[in-house]
Amino acid sequence: MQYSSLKVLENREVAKNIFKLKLEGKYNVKPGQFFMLRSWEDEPTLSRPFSIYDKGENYISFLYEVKGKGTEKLAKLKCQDTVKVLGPLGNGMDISRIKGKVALVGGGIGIAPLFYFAKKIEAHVDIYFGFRDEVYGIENLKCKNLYISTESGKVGYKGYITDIFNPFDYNLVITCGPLAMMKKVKDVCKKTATPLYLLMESKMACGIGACLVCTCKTKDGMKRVCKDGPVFKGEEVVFDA
Amino acid sequence: MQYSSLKVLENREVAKNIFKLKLEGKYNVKPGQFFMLRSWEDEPTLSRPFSIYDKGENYISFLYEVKGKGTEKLAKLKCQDTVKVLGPLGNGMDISRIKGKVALVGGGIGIAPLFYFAKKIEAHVDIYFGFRDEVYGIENLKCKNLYISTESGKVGYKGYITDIFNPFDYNLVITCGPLAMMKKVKDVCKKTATPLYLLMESKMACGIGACLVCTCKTKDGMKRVCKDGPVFKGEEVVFDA
Amino acid sequence: MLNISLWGKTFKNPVVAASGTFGFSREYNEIYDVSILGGIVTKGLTLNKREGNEGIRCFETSSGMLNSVGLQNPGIDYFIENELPFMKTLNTIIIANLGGGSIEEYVQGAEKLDKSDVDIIELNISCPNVKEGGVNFGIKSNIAREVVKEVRRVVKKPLVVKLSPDAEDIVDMAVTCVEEGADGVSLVNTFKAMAIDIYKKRPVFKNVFAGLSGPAIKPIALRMVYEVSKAVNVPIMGIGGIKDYKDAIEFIMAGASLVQVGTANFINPFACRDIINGIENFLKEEGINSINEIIGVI
Amino acid sequence: MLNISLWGKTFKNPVVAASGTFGFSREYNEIYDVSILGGIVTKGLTLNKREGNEGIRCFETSSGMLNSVGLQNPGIDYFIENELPFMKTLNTIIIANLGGGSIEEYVQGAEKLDKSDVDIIELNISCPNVKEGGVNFGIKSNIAREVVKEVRRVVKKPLVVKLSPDAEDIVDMAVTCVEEGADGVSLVNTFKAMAIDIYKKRPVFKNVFAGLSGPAIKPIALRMVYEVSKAVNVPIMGIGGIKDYKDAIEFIMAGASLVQVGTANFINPFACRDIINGIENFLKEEGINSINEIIGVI
Ligand SMILES: Cc1cc2nc3c(=O)[nH]c(=O)nc-3n(C[C@H](O)[C@H](O)[C@H](O)COP(=O)(O)OP(=O)(O)OC[C@H]3O[C@@H](n4cnc5c(N)ncnc54)[C@H](O)[C@@H]3O)c2cc1C
Ligand SMILES: Cc1cc2nc3c(=O)[nH]c(=O)nc-3n(C[C@H](O)[C@H](O)[C@H](O)COP(=O)(O)OP(=O)(O)OC[C@H]3O[C@@H](n4cnc5c(N)ncnc54)[C@H](O)[C@@H]3O)c2cc1C
Ligand SMILES: Cc1cc2nc3c(=O)[nH]c(=O)nc-3n(C[C@H](O)[C@H](O)[C@H](O)COP(=O)(O)O)c2cc1C
Ligand SMILES: Cc1cc2nc3c(=O)[nH]c(=O)nc-3n(C[C@H](O)[C@H](O)[C@H](O)COP(=O)(O)O)c2cc1C
Ligand code: FES
Ligand code: FES
Repeated sequence: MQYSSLKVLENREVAKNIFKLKLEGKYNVKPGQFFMLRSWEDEPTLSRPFSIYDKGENYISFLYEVKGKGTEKLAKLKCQDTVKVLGPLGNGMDISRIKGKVALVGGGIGIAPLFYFAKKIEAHVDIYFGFRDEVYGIENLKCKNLYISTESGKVGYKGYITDIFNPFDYNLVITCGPLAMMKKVKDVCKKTATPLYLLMESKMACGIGACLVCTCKTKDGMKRVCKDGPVFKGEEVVFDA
Repeated sequence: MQYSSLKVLENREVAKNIFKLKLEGKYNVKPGQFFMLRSWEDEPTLSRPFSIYDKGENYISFLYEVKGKGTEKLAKLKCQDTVKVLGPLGNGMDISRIKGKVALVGGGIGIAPLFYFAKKIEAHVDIYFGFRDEVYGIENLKCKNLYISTESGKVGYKGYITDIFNPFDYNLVITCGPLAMMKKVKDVCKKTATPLYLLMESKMACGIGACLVCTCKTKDGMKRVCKDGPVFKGEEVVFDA
Repeated sequence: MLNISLWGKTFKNPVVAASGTFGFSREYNEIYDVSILGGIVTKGLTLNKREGNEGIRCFETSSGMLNSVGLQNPGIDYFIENELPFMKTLNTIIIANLGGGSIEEYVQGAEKLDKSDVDIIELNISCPNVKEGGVNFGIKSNIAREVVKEVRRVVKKPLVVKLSPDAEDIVDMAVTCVEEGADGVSLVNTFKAMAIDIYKKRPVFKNVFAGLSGPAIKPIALRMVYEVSKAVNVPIMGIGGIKDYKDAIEFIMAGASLVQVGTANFINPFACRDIINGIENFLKEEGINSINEIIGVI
Repeated sequence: MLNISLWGKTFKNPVVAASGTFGFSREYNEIYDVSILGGIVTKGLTLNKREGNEGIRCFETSSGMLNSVGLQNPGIDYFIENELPFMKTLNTIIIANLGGGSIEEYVQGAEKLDKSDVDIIELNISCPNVKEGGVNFGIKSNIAREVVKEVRRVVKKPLVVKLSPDAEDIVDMAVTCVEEGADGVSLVNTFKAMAIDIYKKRPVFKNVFAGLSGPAIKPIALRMVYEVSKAVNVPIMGIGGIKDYKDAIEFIMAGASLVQVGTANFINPFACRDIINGIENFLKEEGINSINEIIGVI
């Protein structure tokens, strides 16, 4: 983990309100890990967490959706600007632990971390990505089978990705996206007893496990998404009503 | 007075830490008037006052020194960016009231408003500008006599401009600069009984006369620099010890 | 849908310009037509003209500002003669903010304002009591009680008491004011705060302390409004760091019938106007028919 | 030049990491060597393990944040066994922050900590008193008095009481704590505040209220430190919104011997380190030989 100022190599709008940010830097990163980013001085007060989307020899990249103040400021970044970056953070997953036939189920911007999972295990992975309307972030995505759904019907299956996803065939499922989607995935995986990993989200302050504001309820008590997660076992997480 | 978003036509560093900012807009402005500028959202909380430095048919321009947070943000402006601008503000001076031989005595960035005075009354004005080291803001400056001093001796007289300024010859003196300089100018003008106008500075919040935080002590009580000033008669202002 | 009727008056919307930040409304009226406002509170008025404080009066802090104006104002007689007539030409509710350094001064000021054309009197009890060596009237409920009681005696117009967040117990303070006949409370005034010039090794302000306002204080002010609204059943004007319609709606949901906007006017001269429009849009988008439906829904 | 000797201990500089923002220091130690700090305050500890609050625990505000962690901690025994040994390997002063829901709980926790290897105990009295239906121990001096008295009885180590800015009278509160034997006071804790989700029409936090920290509160915290420093003659740890060396020096000039840095660690993970360096440079540039020369110069 290190705290550095990285140079922007690219910051491009790849779909409406969806940007790809490429920063110069050499890192060892596991899929599911994230970085705290900050391209501003005072406001907003806190830095923002973003999952590793892709990485190369000399760069790391992120895929982000513009939601509020922080991402609006990121969206203004130009080449050569610098961003303060803390990371890599979180547990992430040892790829060696990922065996057999794997399904990655992502919804919306939740696909961002899954891209890097796919890259690492492309040989034995099927992908299920659901979008609202526009499809993004799948450039250079390699996998055995790619299933796409859009709520608008613009591309692929018209409806939710969970409508067409069946865990039965898989040895492992990894999911990231809106809470409602992840709950649904958890439910179906329970029925088929398929091992599941969830990538949880939470508002973060320190990002490194020191402040306890980012907790998620688990069977073993409150756990820190930033340190004990963001990758949690499906059966571990307790979803509130 | 109006509140508008103006487009940046130019924002150029003309000397170390001194920038010229040109904004697109049509305004009627009197010399000595100023605008409240803001090119940021939240921080710093308050907008910043800057005197009219020059104006053309379709633009207004400012000359500013980078001092703190606000001016640092202004310095980052690029062409086509927008700035929120409130003004013109303050009393300014009716040029018709400026008669006879006039001396403009400026120190440092205090020369900014005097440039526009000079432009309006170039036929009968002498200029005394003092700088620390570098000389700036005098491009296209027209006047009868131009006296320059630098503390470092880099250009012109080595020392303070007040060392070489004598109000005796003038019907009117207008001054703007560091407090110590303006006090000195006031003292010498008192001796020669030369009418004097001072351009006062004060931290501002509203900029339009509503909040009373920018007051300056005068013989007739506390007056608002932003509304009753920034141009004050020499004899009016009470300098605290 | 933004109309609110209080104290026999109709506010066309809940947005009121806060005392001391809007002068006597002439200046902002040059930027936009301030008649669109629900109401306007005057600069703090005292019986006699005051020059206010010397030295620096303003200092910026993170998302806020400190002010030490010190009640500079032309006096109530001058106000009634020279400022009020103009304000009465505006189509909005005029609220006179009354300050003072002693109970007698408050009472005499209140008498004059009560006879004038102002619609409402807002009693600012966060003034230092000159008789008690500068101790603030607004800290202890029993001291505030005396001021409110005496002022109420002479005021027939609606009387709103403006509370200081430095009160020892803001809820008890509000309850006390209502017990003594306040028709409403407004809160909060600025927080007692300070800044130090580390190079000069001395406080930035001559008076050492100054009042903190602006977005920085909003979360605390909102909490206070919420707590007070649970304890009193008079209308509340919510104040403190409101900078946009979202902030305004938070205060309204917390129990404020009206909101006052102060420092935000400096951040954005159109702040009040933008907040009014923002509230209206919010209500439409959320399918709420009247602002009254969300006052104190929390 | 940054050394400060207090309570028979030497702090290598006045910068201390604030409770709850620095965990048990393991995490920040991965980013930089935290032994450079003057001291480290642990996350608030209670006699028994606590899970803390459910629901959202963090919300951002202008130049600040609200938190509602609710004293999640592994309990004092676990701390002493599993965290303290690591902390003791650091070359810095370790301060245990003690919370509790009743006087007995405080006392039992204090007894354990007093027997442990921590250097100093910081008693956090801004906890809700579970016995009195959640009323905060830190609001009224006479309630705080009881806690401090009982804890003091069992603590031989230096005992610092951490004050809440919501105290009715912060100066009286500090004086009371010192009367009951506090060796120092630290202030301020977070301000009681709130936020509302206007779309869901309900408070953001399950507990309604949460604690405000960060640069927003600095001017108020600084004022409180200044006022308290004029009233007590024990060392003070100044806390509240300190984000850079200038803020730290303001607190020191206002009377704090040490400063604690909390939220700023989130804004800049190197905040404490940068503040230490900044103070040193400031002293050099201003020709000041020792930090001790400027403590309370205002
Ligand atoms: C481990 C982790 C990894 C992540 N990875 C990614 C990623 O790869 N890509 C990505 O795009 N995102 C990712 N996120 C999410 C991302 O961090 C957030 O979207 C981002 O922090 C939003 O910041 P913002 O300032 O733009 O929006 P904010 O202003 O923080 O707002 C975020 C959301 O909250 C709502 N909101 C804000 N204020 C209020 C209010 N007062 N009342 C009600 N609602 C409000 C907004 O409407 C918005 O939808 C990740 C999060 C975590 C925890
Ligand atoms: C009517 C009027 C007209 C003006 N016209 C011009 C003009 O034409 N050109 C121009 O350059 N300027 C002009 N000024 C001055 C200009 O407004 C200020 O320089 C500007 O507001 C500085 O803003 P800032 O945010 O950059 O600096 P700030 O951060 O506000 O700092 C300004 C100064 O205060 C000091 N300071 C800041 N914080 C502290 C602290 N905590 N403790 C001690 N000292 C501190 C800084 O060192 C700095 O020197 C004018 C001012 C007025 C009132
Ligand atoms: C410059 C200034 C002057 C003020 N003068 C007064 C005053 O005369 N009387 C008063 O009751 N409040 C006064 N206030 C307090 C405001 O009315 C308001 O209560 C406070 O600023 C908090 O609201 P805000 O955060 O929206 O500014 C003043 C505030 C400022 C910033
Ligand atoms: C996330 C978080 C957790 C905190 N936990 C504690 C705690 O357990 N005990 C305590 O005494 N103070 C706690 N505090 C208060 C801080 O120690 C500090 O007093 C307060 O945040 C003000 O300082 P700051 O503005 O520098 O953050 C916590 C603050 C934050 C932000
Ligand atoms: S964000 Fe601080 S513990 Fe997770
Ligand atoms: S800045 Fe408000 S009166 Fe001058």
